[in-house]
Amino acid sequence: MTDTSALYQEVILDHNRRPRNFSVMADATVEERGVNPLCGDELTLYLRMDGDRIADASFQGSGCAISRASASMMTSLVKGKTRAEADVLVEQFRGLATGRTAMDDLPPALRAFAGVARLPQRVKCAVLAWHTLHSALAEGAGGAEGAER
Amino acid sequence: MTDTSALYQEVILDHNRRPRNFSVMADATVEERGVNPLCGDELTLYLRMDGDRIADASFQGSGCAISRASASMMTSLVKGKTRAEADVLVEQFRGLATGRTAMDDLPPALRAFAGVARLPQRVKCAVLAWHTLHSALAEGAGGAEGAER
Amino acid sequence: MSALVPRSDFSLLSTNPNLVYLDSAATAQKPRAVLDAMNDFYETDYANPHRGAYALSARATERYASARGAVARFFGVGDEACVIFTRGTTDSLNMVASAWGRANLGAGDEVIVTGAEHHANFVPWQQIAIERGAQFTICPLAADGRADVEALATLVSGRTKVIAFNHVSNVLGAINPVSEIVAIARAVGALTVCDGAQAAPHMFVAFDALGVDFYAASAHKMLGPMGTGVLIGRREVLDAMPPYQTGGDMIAFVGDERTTWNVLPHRLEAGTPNVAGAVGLAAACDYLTAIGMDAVAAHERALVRLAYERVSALDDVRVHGPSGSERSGVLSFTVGDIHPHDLATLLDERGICIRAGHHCAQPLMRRLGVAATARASFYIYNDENDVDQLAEALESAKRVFAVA
Amino acid sequence: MSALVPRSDFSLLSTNPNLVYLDSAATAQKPRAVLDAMNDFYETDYANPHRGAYALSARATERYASARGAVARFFGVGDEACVIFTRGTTDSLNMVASAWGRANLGAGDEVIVTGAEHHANFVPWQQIAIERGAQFTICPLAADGRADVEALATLVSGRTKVIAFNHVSNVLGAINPVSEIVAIARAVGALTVCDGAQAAPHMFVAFDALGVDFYAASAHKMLGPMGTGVLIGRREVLDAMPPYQTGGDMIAFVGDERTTWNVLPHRLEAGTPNVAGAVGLAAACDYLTAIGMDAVAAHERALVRLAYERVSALDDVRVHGPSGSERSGVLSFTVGDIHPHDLATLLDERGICIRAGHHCAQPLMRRLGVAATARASFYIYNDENDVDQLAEALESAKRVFAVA
Ligand SMILES: Cc1ncc(COP(=O)(O)O)c(C=O)c1O
Ligand SMILES: Cc1ncc(COP(=O)(O)O)c(C=O)c1O
Repeated sequence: MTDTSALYQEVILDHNRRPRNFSVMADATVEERGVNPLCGDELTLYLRMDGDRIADASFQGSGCAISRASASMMTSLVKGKTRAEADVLVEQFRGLATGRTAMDDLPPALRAFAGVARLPQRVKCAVLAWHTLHSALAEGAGGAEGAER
Repeated sequence: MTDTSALYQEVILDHNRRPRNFSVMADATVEERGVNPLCGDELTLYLRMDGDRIADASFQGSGCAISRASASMMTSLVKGKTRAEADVLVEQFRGLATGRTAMDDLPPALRAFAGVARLPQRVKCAVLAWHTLHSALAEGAGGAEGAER
Repeated sequence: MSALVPRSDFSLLSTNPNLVYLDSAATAQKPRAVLDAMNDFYETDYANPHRGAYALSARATERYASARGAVARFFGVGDEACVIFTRGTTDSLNMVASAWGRANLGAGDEVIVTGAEHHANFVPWQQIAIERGAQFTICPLAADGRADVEALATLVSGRTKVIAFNHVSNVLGAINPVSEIVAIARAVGALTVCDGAQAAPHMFVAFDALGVDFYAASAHKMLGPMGTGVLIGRREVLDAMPPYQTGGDMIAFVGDERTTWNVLPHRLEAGTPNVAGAVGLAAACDYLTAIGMDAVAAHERALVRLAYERVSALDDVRVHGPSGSERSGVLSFTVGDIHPHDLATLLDERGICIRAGHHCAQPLMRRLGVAATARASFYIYNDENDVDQLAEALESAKRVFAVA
Repeated sequence: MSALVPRSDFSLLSTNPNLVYLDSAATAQKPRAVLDAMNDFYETDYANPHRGAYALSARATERYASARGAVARFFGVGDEACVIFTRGTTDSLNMVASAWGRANLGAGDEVIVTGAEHHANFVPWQQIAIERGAQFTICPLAADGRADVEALATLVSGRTKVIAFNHVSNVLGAINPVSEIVAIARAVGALTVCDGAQAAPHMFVAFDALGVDFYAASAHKMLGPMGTGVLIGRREVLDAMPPYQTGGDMIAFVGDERTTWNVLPHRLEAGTPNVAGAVGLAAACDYLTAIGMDAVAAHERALVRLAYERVSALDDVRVHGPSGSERSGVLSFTVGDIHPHDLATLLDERGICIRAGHHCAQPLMRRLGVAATARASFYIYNDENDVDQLAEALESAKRVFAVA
């Protein structure tokens, strides 16, 4: 067996090794935390909104290569997009990760994640950043966490 | 199929129909309650002890034919017996009902109960009166009941 | 009237062709399809779900999720996360009484149950009421054994926090007027907890339309495996209920001092789930759905009507509960002064399985004025011959005991 | 080193000859003998036990009783009524924390757990301590992950009411010094609750000699079915503990206002018991006994020692917990900065099943200073080739991620 992987293609390994936009944003207008309780992935997403437009995006946190590469690409892709445009991307990515969206409908950078659709146990890692973006845009309350006791 | 039964032989049916010693005993020296919580059989056993000897025995209560016939025969058999003699009978009967005692070792009246050994679900009915006698003689605390809440 | 399904679907029944199994209200026999589904899971997709990061575990997780989906459809539940897998009806009802009750009942509050409840829907409420200092009220029964809704309407007040009642009585087969009880409860803001152990196997439950807040059932009474059941709840009440058991994957974050919880359904399913049990229950649901729950209900009604006629026609026999056409497939009766246990043993000598005793419903026995009853119950594998055998055996028993 | 049992005993393993299953600490694969025993029960003796008055039900009751006997023997318990069948370890531990805890813990009392507990033996104690106003104390760990008994000895006081600890850690494989912990607890009159989920599958437990008051285990981790487990207790403590769940046959008398309880074991087993589960667990116990628990333990120690050597020899790999010879068949490790989930996915691409994550032991992860670990665990069907595959796959993973 050779040292290649169906899922860990070079683009994912690269975004994992050198994540883009991996920083705390001092002047963020929205800050949203996302956790994947079963895996322990956690990230904080920072957005600087300029009216309806995402002027800047960054993230911090710890997690696996999939969640990290996904957050890295996501923050790169949504910069400059409007809320509505970003929402479309969220839907597209969720579709990809669950095997519902055809590859051709997607920005090329995201296609590397097509492999997760065959790995239901990793879907949550891949979509965590996107879910968090969705919540941040909806300005809704927290993520998967319930009431503290 | 005819109207005969392996278990319900005439002697059992007769003791059930006309139970012996079926009365409250006003001058009892020992009164012991026995219940079979799963079946709902319940009986109160009355003994009048004369020193170490069972001068009189009677019972009251409701239950199935097996438990009633068994109590009827038991009270008849132990009258006049010493504590030790009665204990031997208790052990013999328990042995019979669970298939451990050979028939020949038993007072003939009890042999009709040999059939219960094949019916584990009815063993408790057959031995209820005998268990209660055992507790009464040991002057121990209640039967199968736990703490009231 | 022949059986609704081939006896050959059930190994135990086909290897015992003369067995007359009339105790399905206690537990139902298993079709091969149910055992095969569980074996297949163990032999092809077995792993701990939720916890593994490999394909086999993902398949186990998927089996569990799709079983939940099948069970949700069977019970008419749109929101699958509101189907909580439990150990059985008793576990489900204890969960509600403990977790909901401890959080919501206080001194002066009232808990109402009916006088016809199985111990599983009676004792947990009695005990939590004692613990919380709440009042425990027993709703009287109408003559046919159903909850007396007029009495109930006068009993309830703003203090009434919960009304727990059976959908179908395990002793009488009486079917409770669920929507009337729900209306009475809603009028005073009380929750409703419905014990569906005897309904789910026999009729389409349609949870979302039923209006109750909680619904409980056992797999083993509906052709499924032992050790599995469901608690179904409306999302608002489930979301507001504290966890019952803690551990495993029901958490979000476990701190040294505080813990936060996962979302439904996980929050209410602590520990490694019984995937095999869920798969078996789902297979049972599929088996029943393939027959059609209307056909199941019609078959049982027809059998029980016939049994009612045959048995109540015997001298010295008292049949408890509603008349034949208004009951689910359960028939409780007493024969002269023959103790039900003796009756059951006599019938057993002929290969007829009925149940005798208090049927875990001692409060109802007191209300019926009996210590015990004999009970015959019917399911999809029973046929007219079973009814004939029952009636003949009862006549014979009367002759043995020289009754009448 | 070949496997201790033929792979052909396990359908899933024999139909997947290339599968390297290294997640038995999460759940074990099932030998055919276990599935056959359950099927046989369903197909020949199936009925509701305790409740029927017919031979079939008596046979089911007998099956249940003899399963209890087999399980009691396996765990070294003389008094069979002290073996309570539950849904699993989580259920068993929740029963003790709730039923015993609610009756025995008050403000100012102290509950001690170790920092290496599975959530199932941590969160229930944390929550009952919060509810009762008791203090919740976490005993520190020695360097090898076992409870630091010296620290424990200084922590305890007359206020300490219970010490809950694992027999074997599910993350580290570390084996706790049970008798030392028991001695410390007894000296201050505290009860001991031992989580045996990871010990019972792998060594002879000898409950009566162990000295703990309660012991919990899960069938599914010891070759048995899902949905079944045991709580074993000393008779005095079980007899003094109030019932956890109520209903069904666990009662003696159900009055309108008060209820009295049945005797052990029934008092602590509410509802229709999972006879099939008990039968399956008993079959698993018999299967293990036939191999011999000493042979089981020796096989696993040998495999894990080998795995420890191979894995810890890799650069940039950190193995957690005690050295190879002192651990049960569990190996937790981290490889460079590769996230354990990524490692597990990479290994899965080669058919190797390991687990990655916090292993339901978040408090321990904090103490180890990691977010997650990868874990390989070994059982009787594993062999030396499985260890080779694991080691090779880890080297390959390092190359993919370009670590070191
Ligand atoms: C040490 C330990 N305790 C408790 C548990 C919980 O067992 P279950 O999920 O079977 O209830 C496990 C396994 O998950 C465990 O490894
Ligand atoms: C009406 C009713 N409720 C509850 C139960 C309890 O169900 P289980 O024993 O499966 O928990 C039963 C059956 O025994 C029942 O008939």
